[in-house]
Amino acid sequence: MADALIVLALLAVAGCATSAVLNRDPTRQALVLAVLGTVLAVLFTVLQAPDVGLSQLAVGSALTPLLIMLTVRKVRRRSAAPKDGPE
Amino acid sequence: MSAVLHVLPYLIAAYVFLIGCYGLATSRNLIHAVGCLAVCQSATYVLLLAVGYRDGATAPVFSDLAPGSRPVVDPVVQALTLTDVVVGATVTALLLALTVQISKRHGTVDPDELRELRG
Amino acid sequence: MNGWLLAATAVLAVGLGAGLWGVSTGPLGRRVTAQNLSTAMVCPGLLLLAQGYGRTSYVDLALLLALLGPVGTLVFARLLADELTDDPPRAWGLTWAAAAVGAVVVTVLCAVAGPGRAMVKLLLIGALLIGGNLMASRALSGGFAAVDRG
Amino acid sequence: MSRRARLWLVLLGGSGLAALLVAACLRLPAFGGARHPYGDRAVAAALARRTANTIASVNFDQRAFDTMGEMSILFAAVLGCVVLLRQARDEHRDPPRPAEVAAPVRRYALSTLPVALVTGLYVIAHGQLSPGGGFQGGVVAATALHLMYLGADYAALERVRPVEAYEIADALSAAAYLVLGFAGVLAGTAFLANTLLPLGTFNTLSSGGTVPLLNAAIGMEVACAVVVLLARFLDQAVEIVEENVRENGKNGDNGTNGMDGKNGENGENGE
Repeated sequence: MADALIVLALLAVAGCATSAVLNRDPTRQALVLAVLGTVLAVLFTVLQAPDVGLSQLAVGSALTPLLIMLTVRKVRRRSAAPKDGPE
Repeated sequence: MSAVLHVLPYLIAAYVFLIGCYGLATSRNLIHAVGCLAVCQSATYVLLLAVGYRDGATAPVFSDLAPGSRPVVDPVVQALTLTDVVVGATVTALLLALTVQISKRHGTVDPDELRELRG
Repeated sequence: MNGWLLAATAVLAVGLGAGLWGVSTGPLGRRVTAQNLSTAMVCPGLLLLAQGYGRTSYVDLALLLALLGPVGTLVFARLLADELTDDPPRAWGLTWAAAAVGAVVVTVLCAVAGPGRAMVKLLLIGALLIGGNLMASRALSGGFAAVDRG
Repeated sequence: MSRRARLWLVLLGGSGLAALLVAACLRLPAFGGARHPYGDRAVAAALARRTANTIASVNFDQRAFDTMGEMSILFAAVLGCVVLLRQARDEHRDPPRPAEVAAPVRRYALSTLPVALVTGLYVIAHGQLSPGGGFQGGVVAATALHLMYLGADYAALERVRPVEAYEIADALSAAAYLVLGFAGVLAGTAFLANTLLPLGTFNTLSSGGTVPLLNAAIGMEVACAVVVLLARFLDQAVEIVEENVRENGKNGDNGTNGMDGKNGENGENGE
């Protein structure tokens, strides 16, 4: 049973990583990365590493998405302005 | 099944690393590239923890477990990974800060357009 | 064979499978909903894993996910408010289904744990999980709507 | 180099790397094997120092010096962000309009905030006993604070978060880690050696010698670092506006950003 759980979590990580790379829009990628963080936490739990799982949950579920979304908003706000940039 | 399982976690880690590299190389947006780098980082976590796993063992945390009653997995790789996760996040933040600066100075976050600007 | 781990495998397979598929495809509204529901499903899965491995200290993972999962969804609900107002995601059926899974798991585990500190912690996790899940869904379907629209 | 040539180069290099990685994977010790010499020694050492959580013992006792390295990376990364995201001369601050959040969401955020803060502190405090510790708890506590932004608005967050205080606290906690290390030297042993304090009773909050102290220092360092980091990003994303962007916005041609024209330059600020 433990083996089945490990295989399930590993396959979910691989699928999530593929999806995170193939979603080219940063917003959508941030969503997939949030799920990837949760999936990694599950994998770490079934690999008997709850400390690492906690670490990954703390970072992956809220902090990384927040950082990426704030960057997206800043960059969008800039490029939403008319074209004549500094250069 | 079990012969496959003996290398499957390592292969998954290698796959995740490679797909992250592919994303990095083909990315048209620096924010997306930073996300791909985060994927590459997660491959290292999977590899490290897979090295430390032991069949039928449990976590080496003895707050609710009598020491010696059950086999435990390797704590050293877990300690490495644990700090790596948090430090990796701040490094991601540093790269995102660089992206914000690039977007301010050059008005684009597409690496190809950046190359044209410089050349 | 361990029944708890079997149940955890089932919950995680459904939650991760559906969540992964939902977050990778489709319009933005559906993706955000899938992200929210995947955390709502993984949290009961983690509780079942803790029970299956016989380690009460693993419950902290579920506690953290019950707290921070909805916070992550709030991040998207807030920073994507403009995109989501045109087509607010409404998936109340799925939301209530996930909440019901959480409630069932927490109730069963409470019955097994019996009165005590462990039960208080489980009830706290259950309250945070279900409340957070419902609030995150509420936030997605127009929680930040009227903003900036005059 | 053209995109196509670059892609071929990546595929070539990638397939070579893939072949090497697979070859390496096949020769690694089998997954789930029983032989973990370092792990067994680390567990024995942790039990000898009466630290219940072996991972905390490895981080803050056996490999405390490496954790100092990790901490300095963290510190340097945050310093880099602060420098990169500072307010430039051609930028000015535009305070965002207060947000309108649906009442139940606001209530949820404001009532979860203290729970999340306490959970963060709990995770830090129990670091040497149960899973958790400074790194995880610090991030949780810092994230909890930002429920103020998510559930209320940016002005409310700024009232409860004087960034300068967190910057100072960040430096102080990094210094505290070093001071704890040098205390070992002054006591006649080695840098960061865990011989300073009595080891206490196994599985209680005060067990493990200097482990809880170093753990608390790291917890504070991480929490303050994340708060400072997010403060810079929030400043940039919500408040700071560049002069030329603002002027162009006033010229009326900002239909591209999908906002209503009424708010003009600070359209997206209002949130």
